[in-house]
Order: sequence, then C-alpha cells, then structure tokens
Amino acid sequence: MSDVETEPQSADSARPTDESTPRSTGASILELRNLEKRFGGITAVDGASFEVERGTITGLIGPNGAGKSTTFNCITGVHEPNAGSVVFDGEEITGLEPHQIATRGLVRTFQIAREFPEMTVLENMMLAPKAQLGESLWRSVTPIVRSDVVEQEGEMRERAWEMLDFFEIDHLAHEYAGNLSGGQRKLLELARALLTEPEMLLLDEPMAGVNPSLEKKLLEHIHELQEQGYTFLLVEHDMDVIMNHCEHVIVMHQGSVLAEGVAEEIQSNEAVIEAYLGGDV
Amino acid sequence: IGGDNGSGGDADAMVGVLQPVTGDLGNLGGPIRDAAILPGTQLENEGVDFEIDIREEDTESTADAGVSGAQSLVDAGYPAITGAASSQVTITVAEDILIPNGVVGISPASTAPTITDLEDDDYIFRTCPSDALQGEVMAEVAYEERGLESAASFYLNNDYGQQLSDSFVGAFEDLGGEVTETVGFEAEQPSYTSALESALADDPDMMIVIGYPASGEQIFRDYYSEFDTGQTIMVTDGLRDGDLPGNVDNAMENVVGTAPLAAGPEEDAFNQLYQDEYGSEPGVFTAQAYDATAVNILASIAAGETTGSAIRDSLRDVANPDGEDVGPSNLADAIQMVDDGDAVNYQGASSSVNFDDNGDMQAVTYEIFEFSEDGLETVEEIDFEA
Amino acid sequence: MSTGNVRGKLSHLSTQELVGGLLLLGIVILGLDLVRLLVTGELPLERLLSYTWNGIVDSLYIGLAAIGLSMTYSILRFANFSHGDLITTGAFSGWTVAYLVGGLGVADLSSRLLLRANGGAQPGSVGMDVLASPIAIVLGLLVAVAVTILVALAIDRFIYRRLRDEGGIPLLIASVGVALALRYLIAVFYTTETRIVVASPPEIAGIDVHQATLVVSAVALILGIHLLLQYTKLGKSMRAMSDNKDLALITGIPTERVIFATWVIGAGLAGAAGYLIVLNRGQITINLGWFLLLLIFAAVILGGIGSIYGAIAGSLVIGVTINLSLIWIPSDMNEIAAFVLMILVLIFRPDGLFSGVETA
Amino acid sequence: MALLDVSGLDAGYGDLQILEGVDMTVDEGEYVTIVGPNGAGKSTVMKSIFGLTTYMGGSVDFDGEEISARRPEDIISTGIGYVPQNDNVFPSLSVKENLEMGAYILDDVPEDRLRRIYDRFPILEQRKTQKAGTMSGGQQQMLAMGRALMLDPDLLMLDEPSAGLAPDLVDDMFDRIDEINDDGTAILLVEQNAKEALRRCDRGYVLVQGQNRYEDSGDALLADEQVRQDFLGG
Amino acid sequence: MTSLTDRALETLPDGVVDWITESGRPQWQDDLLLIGGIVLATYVLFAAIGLLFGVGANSIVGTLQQITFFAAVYALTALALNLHWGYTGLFNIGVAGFMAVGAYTMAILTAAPDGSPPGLGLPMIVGVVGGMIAAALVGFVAALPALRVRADYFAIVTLGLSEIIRRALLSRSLQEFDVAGYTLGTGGGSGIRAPSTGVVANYLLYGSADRSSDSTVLGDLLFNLGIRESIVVNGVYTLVLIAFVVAFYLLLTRIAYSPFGRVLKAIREDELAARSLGKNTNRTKIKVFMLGCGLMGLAGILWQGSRTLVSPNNFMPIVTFYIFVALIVGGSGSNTGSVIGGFVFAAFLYEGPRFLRTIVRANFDVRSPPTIYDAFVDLGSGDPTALVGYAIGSLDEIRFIFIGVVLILFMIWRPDGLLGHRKEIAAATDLSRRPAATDGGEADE
Ligand SMILES: Nc1ncnc2c1ncn2[C@@H]1O[C@H](COP(=O)(O)OP(=O)(O)OP(=O)(O)O)[C@@H](O)[C@H]1O
Ligand SMILES: Nc1ncnc2c1ncn2[C@@H]1O[C@H](COP(=O)(O)OP(=O)(O)OP(=O)(O)O)[C@@H](O)[C@H]1O
Ligand SMILES: [Mg+2]
Ligand SMILES: [Mg+2]
Repeated sequence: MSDVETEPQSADSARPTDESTPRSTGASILELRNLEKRFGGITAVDGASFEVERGTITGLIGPNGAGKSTTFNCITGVHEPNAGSVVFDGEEITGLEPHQIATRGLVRTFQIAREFPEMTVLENMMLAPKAQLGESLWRSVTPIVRSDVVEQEGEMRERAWEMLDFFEIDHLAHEYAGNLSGGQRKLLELARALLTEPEMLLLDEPMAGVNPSLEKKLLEHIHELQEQGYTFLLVEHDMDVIMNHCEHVIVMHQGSVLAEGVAEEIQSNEAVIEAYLGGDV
Repeated sequence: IGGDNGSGGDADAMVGVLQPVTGDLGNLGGPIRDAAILPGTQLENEGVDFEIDIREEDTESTADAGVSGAQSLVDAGYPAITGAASSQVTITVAEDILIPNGVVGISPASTAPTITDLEDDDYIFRTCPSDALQGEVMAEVAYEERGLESAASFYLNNDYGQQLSDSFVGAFEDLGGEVTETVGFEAEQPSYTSALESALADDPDMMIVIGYPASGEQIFRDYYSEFDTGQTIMVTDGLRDGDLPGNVDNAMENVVGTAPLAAGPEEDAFNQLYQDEYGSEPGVFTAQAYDATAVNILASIAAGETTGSAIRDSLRDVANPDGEDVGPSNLADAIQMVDDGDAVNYQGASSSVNFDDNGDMQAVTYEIFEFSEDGLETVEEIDFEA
Repeated sequence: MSTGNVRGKLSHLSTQELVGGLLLLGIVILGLDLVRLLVTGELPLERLLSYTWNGIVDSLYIGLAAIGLSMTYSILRFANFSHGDLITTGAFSGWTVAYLVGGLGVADLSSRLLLRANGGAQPGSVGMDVLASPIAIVLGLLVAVAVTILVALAIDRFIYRRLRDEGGIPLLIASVGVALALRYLIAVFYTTETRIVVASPPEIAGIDVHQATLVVSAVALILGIHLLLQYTKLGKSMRAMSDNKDLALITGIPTERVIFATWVIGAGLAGAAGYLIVLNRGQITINLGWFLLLLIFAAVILGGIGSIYGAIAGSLVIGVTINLSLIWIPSDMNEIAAFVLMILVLIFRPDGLFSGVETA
Repeated sequence: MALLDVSGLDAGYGDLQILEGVDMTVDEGEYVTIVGPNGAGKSTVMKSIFGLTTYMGGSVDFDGEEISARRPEDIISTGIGYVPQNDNVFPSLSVKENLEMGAYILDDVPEDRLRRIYDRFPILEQRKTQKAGTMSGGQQQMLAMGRALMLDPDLLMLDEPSAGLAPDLVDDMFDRIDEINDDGTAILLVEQNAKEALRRCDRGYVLVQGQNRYEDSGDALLADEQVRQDFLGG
Repeated sequence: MTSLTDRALETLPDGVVDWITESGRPQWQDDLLLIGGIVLATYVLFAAIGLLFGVGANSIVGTLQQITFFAAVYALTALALNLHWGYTGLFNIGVAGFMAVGAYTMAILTAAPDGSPPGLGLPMIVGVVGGMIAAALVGFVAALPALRVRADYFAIVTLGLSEIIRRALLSRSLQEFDVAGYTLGTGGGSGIRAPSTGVVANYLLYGSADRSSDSTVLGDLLFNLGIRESIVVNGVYTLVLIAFVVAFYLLLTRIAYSPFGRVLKAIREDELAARSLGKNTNRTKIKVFMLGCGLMGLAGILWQGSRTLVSPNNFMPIVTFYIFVALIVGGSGSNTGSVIGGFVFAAFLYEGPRFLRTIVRANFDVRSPPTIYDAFVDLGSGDPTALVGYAIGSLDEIRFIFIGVVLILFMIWRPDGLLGHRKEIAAATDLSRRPAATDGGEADE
C-alpha cells in the first residue's frame, strides 16, 4: 500500500509551532504542524496546521480534493507525511504505524465503512479491545495461561454486548457483518472503534449516504459520547451537521487551513463562502 | 510362510519386477520390464509344473514411487525383486525397503559404483557391471587408443551421471590426461546451449556425454547447430540408441560410445526368445533383466522356500561355477534340475553371471560402438575381469 | 521517543530504497566487471554477443506469451496458470499438421498423427525444415494459432465464464485444474516423451533460418498487435474493461465480446509462441509451456500487469538476465537469477517496473 | 404513454430477492426522484432497469418496448443513460477517452455532442487529457454525467450524484440536472439529499424494503408529515 | 440410538454432513465422527474391492497402510497451508519449497560425516528441530519481500521462491561446500542420503534402530496379528504420523479459537481496518507465516525424511498443487476439512488409481499398445481390450486429468469443499450473551 516516498524531513518536526497556532496547547489533544503530503506531482496536503481541543466535537470541512481524507490518513499513519509533524496527547506520533497510533488512543473510521465481512458482528467487536492477552501466539495455545485468555474474553464479551446495546444493533450480533446495510455498517464501525477505548475518534464522513433519520440517531450517540469525555474530529459535507453539532470548525482548502473558528464565524467568512459554501447557504 | 500373495495360492517362486515403465526412463524401462517378466512367460508357455508368480510394479522413474512399489511387493510377500533400473532408485529402494525387510534385489541396470559398497547384508546384487569399470574403459580408449589428451565431461546430474563422470575423470587423469571442465546438466531441458558453452569453453580434444536419449537428442542438436568443431564426443551406455542420429538429424560421425555388452554365452537364445514374444529387438539392459529374474527363480527353487534370506544364500550356488551349465535356452530343465538338488551354473544372456562377494559381476564385456547409416555398429569388444 | 520515530521512519522507508539502491549498485558493479572481463579477454566479445543474441531470442518468445498472459490477467483479473499449456497446445496441434502435410506419402499416418509417439518418421526424413517444406511449416503455424484459440474459447465458455464473478483466487485455482487436465490430455494422445520433431536448421549466409523465422514472426506479431490495439476501439475498450468491468457494461461495451477478443489475441499469440519455440529448439514435450510459465509470469509482473509494452520490456529483462547471468554464474543457476531479480524488483517497485505507464 | 414503465418488478442478486413488485413510471421530459432509507433497493431499481441484476418477474418497458431481457449494450441504444452510484469513471482513461467511451456503440464519436458537453462542463475541456482517476470527486461526477449524455439519451438515470460533494458543488450539480432536464431529457434521480431533490423534481417515489411506499409530486411529499418524520429526518 | 457404524455409513451421501454438524453435540465430537466415518467407509470400500478381485489380505492391508500414510502427510501439509491461506488469507503456493528446506536441513544435520555428500552426523531429534527452525527462518526471510507485494503477486513470488530453493538444491554449485571447517552439501541431483525418520517405528517395535533386535511389548502384540512385518513397521510409523496430525490439528484449532486467530481472520478480511484498530498486522503475519512454514518443514521431514534419500525432485511445484487440491476438496478455512481433504485426496485421487491398476493388471491380461493410434486401430478391428490396456498404461496421465477436473468441478460446484462453508467463530469463549438471571434460561458456564 505504501508508495515510493522520499525521506521525511525530520528536522521539520522539531520546528516550533508557527503563528497560525490559534490557542494555548494545554487543552489540545491533537496538534498538526505544517503537515505536508505529496503524491507524485500533486500536493494533497500543503502545510496544514491546526489543533483539536480535548472533549470537543470539531468539524473538518473543505471542498472536494482539499486534502481532508489525506490529512486523516497522515494522522493515522496510513500515509507517511513528507514533512511536518503530528502530536497526539503530548507525544509525537509522526510516521508511526497505524497500529501504533491506534494503540495510543487515536482511532479512526473510514469514508467507506470497512467491516470484516466474513466475521460476525460480535467477532468484529471482539477484535477491537486493546492489549488482548490472547493475541500473543504463545498465550493463545499454551494450556495453563490460556485460562487467563478465556477469562479476559469473557469480560470483553460483556463490554461488546453493552456497546451493541448502546447502538441498538444487538439483535444483529450473530449476523455476518457483510450482510448489514450501509447504515448498520457505519454504526458497527463506530461501535467497534469505541470499544478500543480511544481518547479521540476521527470520523471520515460518517453521515455520507446515511438516511436522514438514521443520521439523527448517530448524532445523538456522538453527543452522548462527547459527554462521556471522548473527543471527535469529523469530516463532513453536510453543513447542517457541521453548523449544529460542532463547537469548532476547521476549513481546509488546497491542502492548507483556510479558516477556523466557531460555526457561525465560519459560515460568514468570505473566503470560506467563496471557496466552499457557494452563494446561497 | 504366510499363504498370501498377489494372485492367491502358494507359488514355488515369487519375483517382483520393479522397473520404470513411465517417467524419464519409460522408453528404456518398458523393454527391460518386458525382459524381466520373460522367464515367467517362457516357463508358463513350456508348461512347467512349478508355479512361478511374477508381479510388476512401476517406479515411474522416481525414488518415491519406487519405494511405494517396492513396499507393495514386500507387503504382498515377494521375497526377491528384479529392480530397479536407475541407481538412485535402486539404492533408495534397497536401503528403505529391501535390506530392512530381508528381500533380495537384483538390479539389471544400476551401474553406479556406490552400489558395490552398500551395507546390504548381501541382499543386493546386480547383473550389470559397475561404472567404475566403464570409466576406465572410456579413459583407456580415449587416451591410449585415440591419443586424446584433454577432455570435458558433460553429464546428467544424478547418481549415474555423477559417478560415471567421476570414475572417468579419475581414470583419465591417472593416465595423464587433462580434464578441462565437468558440467552437470538437468534432464530434458529445453536448451543445452549455455551448458555446452561452459563445457566446451577451453576447447578440449574430446567431450564425454553421459545421459539418456530424452536429453541426448537435444544436447546433440544444440551441439551440432552451434559448437561442432569435429572433436571426438564419447557417449556411454545411456545413449546407446540407434535412432539417435536420425532424431538429431545428423550423421554423428564424431561420436563413439562404450557400453556393457550383452555378450553372455546364451545371448542368441535370449534374443530369439525376446523376438518371439515381443516381435522387436531387445534393447539395452534387457538381457541383464532376463538373467536377473532367471537366477531369482532358480535360487528360489533351490532354496525350497520363498524367503529372502534363503534365496540370498542360494543365489551364488545356482549362478556361479561348479555345476552343469544352464541358461535361457533350457530354463525349464534347469528348474527341474535345481529342484532335484543338482548343482547348476547359470550361463546368462548378458554374461556368464558370476556374482562376486559384493553381488557384482565378476567378468564383463564392453563394446565400443559408433553410429552409422543404419543405427549402431560395434567396432570393438573389450573383456574385463574385475 | 523521537529517535525511535526516526528509526521507525528509516526502516519503514528504506527497505524499498535500500533494495532499489542495491539493485542499481549491483547492476553498475556487474557492468564494470563486464568491461573488465572484456578488456582482460576473459570473456571473448563473441561470447558476449552470442549471450545477448540468445537473450533477445528468448525474450521474443517469452514476450509473445507474456502479452497474452498480461491481457487476460488485466481483463479477466486472474493469474492464468493454464496459459503455459495453451502454449503447449499450440505446439502440438501446429506440428501435428506440419507433419501430416509435410510427411504426406513419406511416413505412415500413425507417426505423423501422433508426432512420432512411436519413434517413427524422423524429422530429417520428413523434411521438417522451413526450406524443405515451407507450406507445411506455415500451415502448421496457422493451425497452431487457430486451435489454441478454439481451445481457449471452449475453456472460457465452459469453465472460466461460470466463475467470472468469483474473484481472482477461485479462477486461479480453476486454471491450475485446467492446466493439469489440458497438459495430460495432450499426454494421453502424444505420450509424455520428449522428442525432436524439427530437422536440423538450415543456414543461409551463416544465419540459422529457423531462428530467423522465429524472430521475424514474433516481431511481426507483436507489431500487428500493437497496431490493432492502437488504432481500433478494441484497445480502448480493453483498458476500460480492465479499469471497471461493471461500468464498461453500463457504457455499452459488449464485455463478453471484448473477453472473446482477449482470448483470441492472447491464446493466438500463445499458440504461435509454442509453435515457434519448437521450430527454434527442435524439441517438443508436454511440459513445454508449463516450464516456461514462471518465467512468463516473472516477465509480466516485472513489466506491470496490463501493459503490452511492459510485458515486452519485462520479457527482455528476463530473457537477457537468464543469458547474461551466465557470465558470472553456472548455467544451472540462471533461472534462479531471473526469479531473484523478479522478487527484488517487486520489493522496490511493488507494482512492477512499468506500472502506471498505461498502454493498451 | 410513459417513456419508462416499470411494473410489478421483482429482482435481486442471485437467490436474494430485493425488489418486490416495484411500479414506477417516467414520462417524456419528466423529472422523477426516488428516495428511501439505506438498503431500500433504490440502486437496485436502476441496476434492474439496466439488466444488471437477477430478473425475477414483472416488466420494464421503455418507449413501448420490453427491455427486461436485453443486454446492456442494447438497452443503451434504446436511449437510456445511467450514472451509477460509485466508481463511475474509468480511472486510467483520459477525460476525453472517458467521454468517447460514452459513444462506444456508435461507429464515430459524435463531435457535436462532445462540443455540447464541453460547453456544459467547461472543466472537462480544460482537463481533457488528464487521467480521470486523478480528478476530484466533483469533477468525476461531472465527467460521469457527461459520459452518459454522449448518446443524447431520452432518459438519464443518476444514482446519488451529490454524494460526497462539497455544498457549492451540490447546488451546482442540481442546477446542471435542471438544465439537462430543461433540454428535454427525462431524469430519474436517486438522492439521499432528499429535501433538495424533492424540491426540484416533478414527482417522487418513496421506496422502502424493496416496495413502493409513497408516490406523489415532490412538493406534496415534502409537505407530508409522515414522510418528513420517517424519511427526511424531521 | 443407532450404532456408530450405521452413522458413519450414513455420512457418505451428500447432505448428511450438514445433518451431523447441525446436531446438538459439540463440534469436535461431530468432526471426529465425520473423519472416522469417512476413513472407515473408505477402508471398507477398498477392502471389498480388493477381496472381490482376489487380492490377498496382506496386500490389502498394505494398500490401506500406504493410503493412510499419504493421507497423514497430506493432512499435515494441508493443515499448515490452511493456517496460511484459510485463516490468514496468505495464498502461499511455495509449500514444496518450505518442505524441502525442512527435509534438507534435517538430512544435512544428520547425514553421516563420511557420506557423499557428507553431513554432520547429529542425532535425529536435532535434525528434526533444526529442520523446523530452518524452514521457519526461510519463511521469515521470504516474508519480508513477499508480504509487501499485492495479494496475487504473493502467490507467484512464493512459487518463484520454491523454485529458487529447488533449483539451488539441484545445482552442482551447492553439491558440496565448506562451512566453518565442515564439508557439507546438498548432493545436487543425486540428493542426500541421511538416516530416515522411519527408525522411530523401529524403536517402538524393537527398542533400537536396528530391526534385528528382539521385539518390544508393542512389537510382540502387533506381530502376532498375522500381518506381515513390513506392514506393521510402516503402519507404526503411520501411527506416529497420525499422532502428529492430531497435534497439528489441536494446535491449529486452538489458534483458530483464540484472539490471535481472530486477528488472523481480520487480516484476511481487511488488513488496513485491522491495523487501524491497533493490530500489528505485519508482525502477526510474519509470525504466522513462520509458524506455518515451520510446520510445513516438519511435514517435509516426516514425509520425505522417512526415506533415506532426500532429493530435489520430490519438491516439484506439483506437490504444492496436490496439497492445494487436498485443502480445497476438504474446504479451506476448516481444520477438519483439511484432514478430510488430505484423506480423500490420498485415497481417491492419489493411491486409488494405482490400486485399480494393480487389480486390473493382476486379473486381466491387458497389454498396452505403444500408441493410442494402435489402440484405436485394434478397436476398429473389434478388439476393445487394447484401448483398455492403453488407458491402464496411461493411468498416470489420466490421474492428472482427473485431479484437474476435480479441481475445476469443485471450484464451480462446491468452492467451499466437501464440508461446505464453515465459518468458525474465532473466540476463546462462547460469545452468546450471558443470560440475565431474570431470563430464566439455562446458565451455560
Ligand atoms: N493515493 C493517492 N495518489 C494520488 N493522489 C491522491 C491520493 N490520495 C489522494 N490524492 C489526491 O490528493 C488530493 C486530496 O484528496 P483527499 O482525498 O484528501 O480529498 P478530500 O478532501 O478528502 O476530498 P473529498 O471531500 O472529495 O473526500 C486530491 O487531489 C486527490 O486526487
Ligand atoms: N451485489 C449485491 N449482492 C447482494 N446483495 C446486494 C448487492 N448489492 C446490493 N445488495 C443488497 O440489496 C439491498 C438493496 O441495496 P441497494 O444498493 O439497492 O440499496 P439503496 O437503496 O441504493 O441504498 P443506499 O442508499 O445505501 O445506496 C441491500 O440490502 C444490499 O445489501
Ligand atoms: Mg475524503
Ligand atoms: Mg444506492
């Protein structure tokens, strides 16, 4: 999956935050500094810098091709940035592998849901928890220590069921994930991501192609979770969602941050209207 | 002994025939198998009172299938086997099946020198000569008779090729010749150009080619299309095939070969038998195969029981001197004589069939052959006393 | 922490670049060594030229087969393990006809029909060379192409078509089954024996006429295919199909007809390759195509699947590698060199050398 | 007589039946929208019209001819253009080649059509040699639409053309659809952006679990409290 | 309650498989019953055919012994392959290469120092362990490039790798070489001669490597069954193999029903998604690839190492395809399927035709004409035996055709193998909801 890439200029990662940093770093959980990602001749992300505050729902918007998904991919280690750095929870995570980043508590969902189709919904869920004893090859087969594994499996099973209850898809627990409808897959993916007990969730267009009534339910869940202390960064084209549910909005354009602020400010920002919202919003 | 065999009922002699009827050696192995079962057919046709049970298995030219086949024969109670053909298969079958189970194996065609020294409890014999001798014959013909002083060796990468090449190289160097290259080749490759290129790199006076026709045709074709400088090529028994020039589409005038000669006292009788039964000329190692089965049967009758150890112990009694000469022409009488307890000395189709302490032939004859208009021509015979 | 990161980055990034660099370094060193060998006279120039020429000849027939394999790979989306046996099919069917025609009145029907399965009808006596019986040889080539196409279409109709929507692996497995069945069906008729079926090649002005025939026919076929794909809608619809079959269907591209054309071209080239290989080598065997298959795959993968120029370039790399490597390594290791090269190239360019260079 | 007349259509994938007796008509020049929850079978209706699903019963008539047993290349020549939901361009072909593929069934590329499509979507002319796969999502939607228009169809079927588009592009997209409709091409549209789609269309269907649930003019559906509650998110 | 045999026989017809798996017994009991039933039915079938055509009892037992031997080795390799392909989705078609590494390493370690080629003369157990480790290490080296490439290239890379290995073993250049003062070698095309793993049977039956010693208690017991000694010795080795099959089965089934196995499945289904959930898929893949390769190496040792000759031509790519046929016939993704596939392949596709040929040759006087043309000429003149003879003579080719056709038919009609699609839930514990006290349901733990 990785492409021919050039050595990242690791010197950049040491560069202090430049003037575009809007707020104090104390409350921020995720911080991007001058992130850059090129594909051949295309510069998909071009020096993007922003911060996400702990415990908020932050929206990331921008025209098609602005580099939002690529930014997500760089944050979560799917792509390695050509320059710049990503700091999560006070730790530099630039260039780490996706699994290392996920283990640190930064978990993402995909623009198109990626479930494990030939595994049941519950198996999908059971995969999520971190630090599973039985994921060590030796532990999973050695007779004596295996009892710990079984015990832990029991606990995880309880939590998985609770989460399925919460998202109201418990009736589908023994169904193969591949048989779910599009919306149910989105729910499963979110539930699964939550079971990893992340600090922060990156959601890539969670509402795209989701029926409006389901959308409402999903948003309610997200708010409930926010109250429990999770942080969300979500990419979304649906302005209603952005305006009504995000405390803070970041607008990307041509690979860099065009504007950011609270929803109302963004809505009336000339540059944003010009580049993204179009005339009549 | 347990009354159990392939076709049911007790037999006076039980011989398994284990030859490559398919696979790389299929075209050579078919006639060898035919010759190996010929004594049985012959005796049956002559209506002897003895029940001779011969069962064949195919080695498919591989050690794996050979072991399976041998296993089946041993499981079915055959105490003696005529086989196998290629040295690699023979050695594996001997070590894995025959020796541990105390079953006699007489190979008509495995010429690898290492078989001589096998730790075999004296169960393994052969009616063909060891290539240790052929290597010497080749070196002598080349260095002394023809005055060729440098040679390359181009051999099939298996037990037969490697060991014969080694034996030639040793003998040739002992005589004072220089060996410029030794190149092993794989069977049935699409092209031998590059391998020939390295073999002939130093422009030796001669090259020996050790292999079988399936590879030899292509080797000579490639040779004549790119490397032919008229130097002498020497081949061995494996390439003793009269069709070779026609298949290669070249007269092959620069090629000379050595091969163990089937020149036993009763060669003609065997040829006649084979012709009558199969309507074709016997091929290479067929006489040895006939002899192997024949002495197996004789030893079995002489022993009076169908166990490997008994047959082993009476093999030299029936095959080696002292006793009345018998052979293919009077096999039925021979059996009767043996059954009556008379001493016999089997004089075979391929040689007089006298086993030495290692189970090898005591005396053999080699021929020097050349290719000609209508196939092969023997130009010289060399007797060898081991 | 950050040193760990840097190390992580280094190891992450550099495998590709390291291998690429090493590969390049290796080629440079070998090049320098080649010069040294030539200057010191350890390697006569004549030998180098003959290696190179053999490499080109090898790459031509590998290329013929590779084009077909690459096309079916990209359009039908599976690695066709029976492609090698299509080559074999071409060789046997074509030469049977060449024998039937060329040996008319000279040899008996049985040995002509079964390509000397009984050892009779030696090639010299039947006049199996281009100069002695040109008509028989050309007819054989045409039949080789035609029969291989028919066989491939029949297999597609009865087997692959049923598995069209099952994905690459089931098709790959089925193609292994087809390969076995096809090869040994040929063997039941023609036996497994390896034999020479072509007379020794005539020479004109020192040129091996059979080799020349192979070179000329292969170049002509490759050019022909190039023109066909460049100047007809077929090439474009093939690319469209390899991009997105469903969309192609919606756009009105008759996908089954494109698949048909793919088999016609791919199998036709494979059949021609098989026939010409035998013309050049002289020897025919049921393992002809199977033993070539891995080299052909290597060529296709090196070139990047789906591009005919990639396939040809990949074949050139493979053909030249297996021959030039003889300068340094023994002849029983040269195919190892080709496979190792394939693996190394894949590490540094996981999609092949020429991927992204889109052609027909 | 309706241009497109689907009646009692049963269809699915393999053994799995999705549509159960779907009825649907589109008149000449009409603009019809289908809305409904995820997995209702909206895309399946379109695919079935194009013969891409397993036919299980019912009939599909276009221009008075039964087309349910026809092959896609025939159906396209009767005058239906189709822009599927995802993956609707050939990524390795250039923009121009993609458009030319739209006229595959003709012997020559109709230059005047190409001209008109370039006029309607100028960006496509600017980028005509660019690989379609490297275009942004919105541009790809336009290209897909352009490709479907190459044959000047009587009916254009669009499956969620606004999905994943930025808001300005969404408006733009609806405007383009209006324009195309104004030129006399009938439109059959599937949209999750249901309010906007219903606002603009002549008539709408609500499809639920493979069956027709409601059918009315767009405005009437928008006004229906039940529909708003269940399908339009209140 | 029907008897066991009745049930076993009932399993023969299609569809009953489903009946068994849906019954209330625990899965492993069903599986055991299924395997036992199929094996028993096959034995009965072969014995009946043999007896009908007058094959001696010992010959029949010998044949069954050989079938079981091959069934065991194919089951071993199919199980190892199932770990790669069935569970993790790694389409490894270089199995023969890893078997070769195992068998050759063992041979080099144990061969006599004065042999040709010489070996190190170490004890058998060192050879076996060393062979497994070597195969796993080669798996590690192979994994580095192989796991980077596209899934379909992976297949070709592994096939290429196995050919590299085989050709290297065949090459004259490695025939003999010096390492750290020792002369070792692969023997080139002649192969390498080393002690056979078959001596295990000798130890069990005679208490020593040598068969001339007095028999042990077990030996006394078995030799008094009236079965020929050669069969007993091989039979005991086959039993040892079966013990390994059981061990492989238990090990792999344990892995399958564990969180580790769940990660493997996740890798098979969608690797990026698994990575995004914090799973180190690369390390997992390397681990499982090495484990599988080590098991393949062990299988190679137990199989080819049971001959005194280890030679390169026993590791042709066709061996890998045989193993694939076995796995596909049984049903990939299922360990029980792998075992059943190995048995069915060995009995019906591999040994069955040979058995048939032996019977025909022993009972009918069929001569094989040299070519099919002659056979048809004879047929034309009213003699069909020539064609039958030709078919018997070409049985090897026909067997290949048969295997090919079976493979094709399975892909078309039953891509999930005999067992059908069995999706086994990867979890170390029962995943159903623990019934709440108020439910009044039975507690399951
Ligand atoms: N793997 C890739 N190779 C080449 N170019 C890429 C790749 N991924 C993204 N791009 C390019 O990078 C740019 C940014 O793409 P990205 O997917 O990040 O946009 P986005 O903001 O998520 O848009 P959308 O809202 O349409 O999803 C685009 O021009 C895209 O074509
Ligand atoms: N190729 C297929 N094979 C099997 N089932 C399918 C296939 N495509 C769709 N389905 C199933 O058919 C049902 C209807 O799917 P369809 O794509 O028509 O829904 P939709 O109404 O278009 O939904 P959405 O708004 O999410 O696009 C769903 O349950 C889906 O899972
Ligand atoms: Mg995006
Ligand atoms: Mg849809």
